[in-house]
Amino acid sequence: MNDSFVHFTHADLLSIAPEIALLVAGCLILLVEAFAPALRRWFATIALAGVAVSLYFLVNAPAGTTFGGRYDTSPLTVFVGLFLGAAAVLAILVSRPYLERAGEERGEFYALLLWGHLGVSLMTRGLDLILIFIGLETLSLAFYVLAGFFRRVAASSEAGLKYFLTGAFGSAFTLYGIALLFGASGGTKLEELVRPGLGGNPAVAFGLLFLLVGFGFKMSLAPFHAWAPDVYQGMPTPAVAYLSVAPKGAALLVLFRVFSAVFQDGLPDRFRAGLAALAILSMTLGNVVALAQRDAKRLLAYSGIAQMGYVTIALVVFGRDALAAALVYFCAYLVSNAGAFAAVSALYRDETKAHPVALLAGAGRRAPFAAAVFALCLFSLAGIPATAGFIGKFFLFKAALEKGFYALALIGVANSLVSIGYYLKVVYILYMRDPVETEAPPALALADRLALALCAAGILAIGIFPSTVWEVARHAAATLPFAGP
Amino acid sequence: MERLVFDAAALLAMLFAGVMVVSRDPVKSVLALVVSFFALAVCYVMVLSPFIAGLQVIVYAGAILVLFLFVLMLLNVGREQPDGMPRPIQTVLGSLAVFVFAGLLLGMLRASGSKIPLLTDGLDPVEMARPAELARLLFSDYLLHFEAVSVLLLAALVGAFVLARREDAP
Amino acid sequence: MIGSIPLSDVLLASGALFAIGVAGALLRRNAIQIFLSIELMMNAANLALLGYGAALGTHEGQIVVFFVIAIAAAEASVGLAIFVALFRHTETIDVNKINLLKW
Amino acid sequence: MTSALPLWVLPAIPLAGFVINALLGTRLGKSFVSTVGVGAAGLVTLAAYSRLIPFFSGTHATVVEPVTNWITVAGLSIDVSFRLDPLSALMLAFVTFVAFLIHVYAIGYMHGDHATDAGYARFFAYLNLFLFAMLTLVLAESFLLMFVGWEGVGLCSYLLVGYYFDREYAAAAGRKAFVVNRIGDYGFLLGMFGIFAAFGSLNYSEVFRKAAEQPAQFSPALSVICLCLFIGAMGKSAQVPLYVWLPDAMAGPTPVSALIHAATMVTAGVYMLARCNVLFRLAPEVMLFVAVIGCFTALFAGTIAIAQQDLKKVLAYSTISQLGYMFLACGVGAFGVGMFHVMTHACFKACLFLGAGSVMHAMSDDLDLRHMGGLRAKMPITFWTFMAATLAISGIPPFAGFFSKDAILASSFEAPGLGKLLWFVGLATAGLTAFYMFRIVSLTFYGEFRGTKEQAHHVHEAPASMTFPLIVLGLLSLVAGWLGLPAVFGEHADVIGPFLAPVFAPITGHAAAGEAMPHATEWLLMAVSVAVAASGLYLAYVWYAKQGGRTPARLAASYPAVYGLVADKYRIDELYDVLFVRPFAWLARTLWKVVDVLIIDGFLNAAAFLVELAGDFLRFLQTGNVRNYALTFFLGLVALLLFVVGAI
Amino acid sequence: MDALLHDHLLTLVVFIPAAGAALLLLFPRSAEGAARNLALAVSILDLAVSLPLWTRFALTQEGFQFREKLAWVPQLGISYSVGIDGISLLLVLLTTVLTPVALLFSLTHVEKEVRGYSIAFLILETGMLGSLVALDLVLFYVFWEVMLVPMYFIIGIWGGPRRIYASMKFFLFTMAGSLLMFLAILFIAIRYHAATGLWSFALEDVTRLTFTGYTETLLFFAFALAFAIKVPVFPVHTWLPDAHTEAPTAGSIILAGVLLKLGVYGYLRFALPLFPDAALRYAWLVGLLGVIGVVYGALVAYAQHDMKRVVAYSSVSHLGLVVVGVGAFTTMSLSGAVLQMINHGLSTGALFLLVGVLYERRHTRELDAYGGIAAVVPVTTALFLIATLSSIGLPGLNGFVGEFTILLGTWLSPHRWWAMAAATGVVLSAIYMLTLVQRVFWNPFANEANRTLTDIRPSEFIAAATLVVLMVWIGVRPNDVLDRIRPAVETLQKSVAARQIAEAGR
Repeated sequence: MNDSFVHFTHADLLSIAPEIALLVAGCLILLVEAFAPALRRWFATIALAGVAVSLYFLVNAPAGTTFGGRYDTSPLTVFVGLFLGAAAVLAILVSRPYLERAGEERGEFYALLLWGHLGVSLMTRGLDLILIFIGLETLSLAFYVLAGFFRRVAASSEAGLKYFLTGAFGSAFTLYGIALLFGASGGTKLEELVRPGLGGNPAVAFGLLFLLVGFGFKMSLAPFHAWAPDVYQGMPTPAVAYLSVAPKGAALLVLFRVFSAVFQDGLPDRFRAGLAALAILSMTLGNVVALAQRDAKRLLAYSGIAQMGYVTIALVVFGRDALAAALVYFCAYLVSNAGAFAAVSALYRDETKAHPVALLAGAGRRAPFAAAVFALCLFSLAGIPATAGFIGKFFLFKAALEKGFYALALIGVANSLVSIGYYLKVVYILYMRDPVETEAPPALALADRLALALCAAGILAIGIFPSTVWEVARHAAATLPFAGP
Repeated sequence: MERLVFDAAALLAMLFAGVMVVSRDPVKSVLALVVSFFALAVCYVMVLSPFIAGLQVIVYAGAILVLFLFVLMLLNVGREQPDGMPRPIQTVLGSLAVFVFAGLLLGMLRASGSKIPLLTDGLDPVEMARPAELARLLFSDYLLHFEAVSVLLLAALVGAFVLARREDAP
Repeated sequence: MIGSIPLSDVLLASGALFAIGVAGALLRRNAIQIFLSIELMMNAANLALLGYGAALGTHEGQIVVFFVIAIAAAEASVGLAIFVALFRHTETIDVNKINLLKW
Repeated sequence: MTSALPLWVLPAIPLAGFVINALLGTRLGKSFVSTVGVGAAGLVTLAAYSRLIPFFSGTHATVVEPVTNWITVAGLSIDVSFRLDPLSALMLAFVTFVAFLIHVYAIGYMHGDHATDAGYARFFAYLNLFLFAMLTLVLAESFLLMFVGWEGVGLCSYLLVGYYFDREYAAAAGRKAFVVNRIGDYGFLLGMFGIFAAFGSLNYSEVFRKAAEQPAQFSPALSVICLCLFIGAMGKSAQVPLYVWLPDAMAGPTPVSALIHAATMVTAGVYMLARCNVLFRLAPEVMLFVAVIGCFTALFAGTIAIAQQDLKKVLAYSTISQLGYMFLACGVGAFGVGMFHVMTHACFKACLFLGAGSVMHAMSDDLDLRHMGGLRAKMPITFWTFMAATLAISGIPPFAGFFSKDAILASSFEAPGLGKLLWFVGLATAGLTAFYMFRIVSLTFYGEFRGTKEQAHHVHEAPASMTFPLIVLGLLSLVAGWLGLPAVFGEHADVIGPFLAPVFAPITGHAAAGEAMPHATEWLLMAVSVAVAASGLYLAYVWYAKQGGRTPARLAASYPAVYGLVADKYRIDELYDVLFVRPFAWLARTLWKVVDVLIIDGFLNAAAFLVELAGDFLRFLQTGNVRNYALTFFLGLVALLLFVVGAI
Repeated sequence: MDALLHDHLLTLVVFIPAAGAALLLLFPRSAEGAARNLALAVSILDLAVSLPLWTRFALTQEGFQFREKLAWVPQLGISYSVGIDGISLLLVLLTTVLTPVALLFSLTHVEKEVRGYSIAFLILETGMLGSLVALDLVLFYVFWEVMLVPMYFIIGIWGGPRRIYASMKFFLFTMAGSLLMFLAILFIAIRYHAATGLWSFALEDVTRLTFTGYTETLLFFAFALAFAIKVPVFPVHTWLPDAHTEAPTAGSIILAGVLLKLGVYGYLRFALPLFPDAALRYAWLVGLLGVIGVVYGALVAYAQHDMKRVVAYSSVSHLGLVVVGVGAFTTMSLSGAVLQMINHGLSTGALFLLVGVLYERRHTRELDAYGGIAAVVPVTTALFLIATLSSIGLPGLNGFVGEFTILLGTWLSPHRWWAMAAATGVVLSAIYMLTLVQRVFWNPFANEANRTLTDIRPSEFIAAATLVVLMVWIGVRPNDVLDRIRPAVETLQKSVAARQIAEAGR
């Protein structure tokens, strides 16, 4: 019992300064929209500034925990925060020209994006199940709305509905899982999960599995993936660029945290096998079905499902090194996947219609830069060396092989081969098919150009000089709290 | 005695939950759920959470479900009509899975909670039910959560505004 | 004595409600009814939380439920807004008929 | 010897000629080309004789002149070095000379052939290239260098046979020549591998020295090696069963037939056997095989020659037949005699071919014997030289062929084992030879002209550039044999045998050739062979020159099957077509269409297709109905629960 | 500058083309002529820079020369480690020669997207050179895969009618092999780490590892499959005819000239030293597949009626012979195999080039569309004939020396029958190549459309003549090349032998 009713220290404030910055930036945008609509061209700038300030505070926050051990400011969260921030920056950059083209340049889009980002941030930094859940819900609510943002477009509204219904369904399981874990551990803090024998409790097993499906849903891990293609297709592309990257990373981190808190001595065999099954199913289903896709965004959705299959291998392998590998993988995935969506956003003229891949025919000539970056992103997703994607797979498979998961690694590479089929198909359409559309596309906006350039630079930088990102990721992963030795 | 009340309320809640699920008429569904939530509120009281029970009645049954009802009326959604397209896979697989799931879950819950009475170590039930303690926690240990929820509500507000606003609004 | 309610009763009730909610979510076609079922699932979780909280003698269960109710309210507002927005296009909220996006 | 021309200059001269003509010939015109081409041949002849004359008059000591190292890898070290010993000297002597004559002849021939500038340049360039290769072959000091020449002459043969590349049969014949030769080369290659494996070297000096010193050690390996080498020789020297290319090779210009396919290249096989005599003598079973093949080829080709209507074809089969003789000689161990026949054959067969070329020009490129007749009067020089060569090949004394052929027959008669049989077959072949040779002489030069009016009008004697070589070769057909008179003419009558003897020095521990046969036997044998030849000659004269071919026509009509078979060359080409060519093509096509396309690609495409198909089906799981999504989600959860928790 | 040239020669050679490609990126897309000339200039510059490798190469020195080693990912011991021995020296030079030749040919024939084409080619060159000089497994793998991408574009954008199928097949086939190799590389490094506590992917380190039989076999096959597909060895060769046929001429030149060699090169450089036991245990398989390749490739080549397919299958046959030489593993056969790689690069490069000369004029590669054109295009005919003769191993030209040393070396190994079987290639190659020559250049003039064929142009002639000169040079003076191969081959054999002794002692 303290004297003051409200406990609040300076460190606490500093630690949530990044989130406050995001919140403020979002509010500022709304205020500008309400009172100075003429300044709408500055929305993106304000949003970027908000993210920048948030990242500044994030990086400068003292390492440790705050709010009585409920909030994490360790290097791990800094790393993940930077990753999320990068995704947000890319999404915002792409949003500006995208919304302009769509004639929907509204402040709410940015505000919701920022607040969704805030939610993800809470997910990754919260060391308390309920805080994680609140973060998850903040993210979800913001993105339910973003999915249906184009109210004029039926597909967008439908995406909103589907995302909402499945998302709420998944959240209910997450919540029930939290309840079970709470019942078994007596608290909502993750540290309370660190208790000998807890792993053998059936209620805990149920709770963990509920959490797994809830966060697996966010990761679009098969068989919890079904929403992703539809939602990606209907959702405004910049939001997809964010949604397809950041929450997935956050969800995996949460799973890592919870599982390593409960299972101090490594994953039980059944869990490992179950996770491996999810990984294999996800890779295989994602890749095989992606082969049959005709819509660029759906294709990328399935590709994302497959990619999550790969990265789940890290969870199977378990341990800090595996987490480091997953972090590197996510960095690679960020630049490649966000880049791909940025390219999709830049390459299609009509934002409100479908995005058939066939329409990209001849894009290599019409929009050489965007097409080149798109191709680079696809090669990276396919894991061709000298790109970031290769580095991601390199560390991932290394981690798997080190722990003796040979079959998983083999299935992984076999799947890579399948995936090349559809990645190359897109490249083929970009460069080798005669165009159906003869009209020259609008000149690439500066922001698009910047986003694409950033992604390309990221892909090549990670691909060619991976040692920095690996070192940082390893350092970050070493601070995973509550994990066993 | 308490157990009897609790069980009766719980059964009632389940019963009306069942009605809610079975009913083809969404309005009836909502109303059934209102009843179910009232019964749940009773259960909440029985598990030493009168404050939450109040919230349940006020917020859930009173506000949220009314909102549902309102939207139903607004959209003028009628009874669910059979569309002549039976979906046996969904129905059969779904039911089957629910049964398996319920079996597993209930089995586990029964085993994990059967021997434990509520408040075994003789804590004061009155103390448990006092909202002041809740408030204290809310503004100390759960301060961050509280703030986070405010953001969530803000986002929901803006979101609902975005989606439901009139088309000609800027 | 109030302590005479065994935890298992609470949990079983909660589990049953959850299962009923799942069944509703899977078997109903009306989006609003599906959403209602999901609300029921969340309430089932709430009941479990309260039961656990009481059994453990902590207020945390109630705190969590407090937040959940707030979240549920927010979710309801957004969800219903989405339904309304979609209804303008489709004139229905029967999810069997909402399948523009598929394959 | 210090001032002597190095041996490497000899092949270098025609090589230079080739390079100049190949690069510049087309642009600088025919007279330039002839100057360079014939000049190179003349120069190399002079150069060769500048080495040969001192050699003949000297001690006949073997000279080896290393030039440079060519290939060094692991244990293999191949020097480019040239060897002058009696054997190569003999070859060098007639190869350069005959080649020079044919170059001269070719000037006139190719002018008459209305060759374009490019074609003319090409022709002479190839001829020079051939000379280069042939000299390399002859002068090489190692098997590998010989192989270089060996393949080189094969290449030139291919190029020159296909000289008229726009005629399909010529192009096909060129290819056939090369391919069949390559089959032989396969044997040669394996033989070389065997030699290297056994002796650790490919140099003649080393290999032969080791073989001669330790015969017992190498003998077992040598059977296979020699057999392989002989396969090489079979290909190059057109022995059964690899003879089929040579008749077709007549599609080339006639000087080519004379030079390559009669006088020089085709005898390379015999030369190789003679060169390797040390090895072959250590493999007696192979020797026997060589003799039998040679003997059979001689008879077999002789019979075919009887029924051919194409002048050059007859000559081609006669060449095969004569080559058979040479192998017979080698097979019975009379390598020197074989080489002697090589030399005489070069003279008279070159003469015959050149005569045929002359006739061919006169007949406007018509070679059908049925259209000729009575050319004796219009082409006297051609006739007389042709006649001289015919008498030589028929073995009528004192023409060249008599001595060499008689020596072969005598050697085989002496040979143990099958010797008498070989002798008898050889004798019969001699009769055949005389018969078919006189048949063509009769048909060509005697009787009435049977061609068209235009042809008759056109018939003329060849220009001087063509008749000059004819005359020289005609004379040689008479005198060349005198170098190797049989022992009955005196102790030192045989010049060539003792000259070559060092090459065929006996191997220690192996019996040298048996006792010289009694003079009486020798006389008798000579008489028999002369009689047989003369009767063949007479019969042909009577049948074809006197009766105008009535009897043979009647005979042919009485035994149509036999005649048809012989006239169709025993349908060996057709047999090979059925046995090898078609199955080869079939196999090739089948492997491609079945193994490549159907099985391998089919499997892969099917795999890819199945994966895609799976995708096409699985995508329909994504029904668009959100309830289904919730169901899959839930089913996933239930499955996980069953799997993970169900086990606890 | 001198120091740069001296200490970083290999780096320069490898990255000059990439730098050129980067430079080209700055060009406007419309500057086609400039792009073309710049690409050619860059490749010639690279050739010039690579020549000192030849002259400064120390003939007697064992091991790698021109070494450079920089840490790349120090935590995992991945290094930028490059160096060459005789084998890579020759292949590097082959690459730097063939790239300008291919680009020179392209000067007149590539019309669309010249800039992109030039960029792809230069990146491809960097990829090839990089894989030839890399002495670190990861570095090698990176370059190895990087090659695929530009080649995919070259086939897919500038290729023939079935280019899409061909490029996809090429990519997937090659990728299928190399992915397993990727896992194997990781596994090796992990084993090395387990054994020494250090991370390293450097060849010199990981070759010190020994594996148990079963593991070694699996790893060996993972590597061997990747290389076998690239070679290609029967039965994983079917990508090659399609890729070769559909690629633009310059692409075919590079594919046949260099890319295929990388398979054999990889086997020699990595698979053999890393897994000597498995390699020798399965030498029978290597030899058998090589022999099958020789015969099968030749037979199927005979059945083709597309000029490029004939040449493509001839590559299967010729590379089969190289594989036989590798499998026999005698000094002589190995030297021959390396030499034959160069030879095949030159002769097949020239053949593809000359087929390209005809194709660019007539836009068909069907044999039946030609016939008797020797009179119309005499110079092309002559060059084609020389290339053919080189290809079928006529003494005096380069092909013979390689063939002979391989076959003789194999004969001297315990596998005499391989030599016997593979030597049939001598006959078979003559059959299909001469049939090709006959049907295209000889025979009666068949098609009036060919009347207007123009003979080879100066730029094409220079490209082809360069190759012909090299063919003659190697044919006449093979020692220049063999001398450089010898130490490398001997080192390779020694290392394998040493490993075997170590194994036996274990």
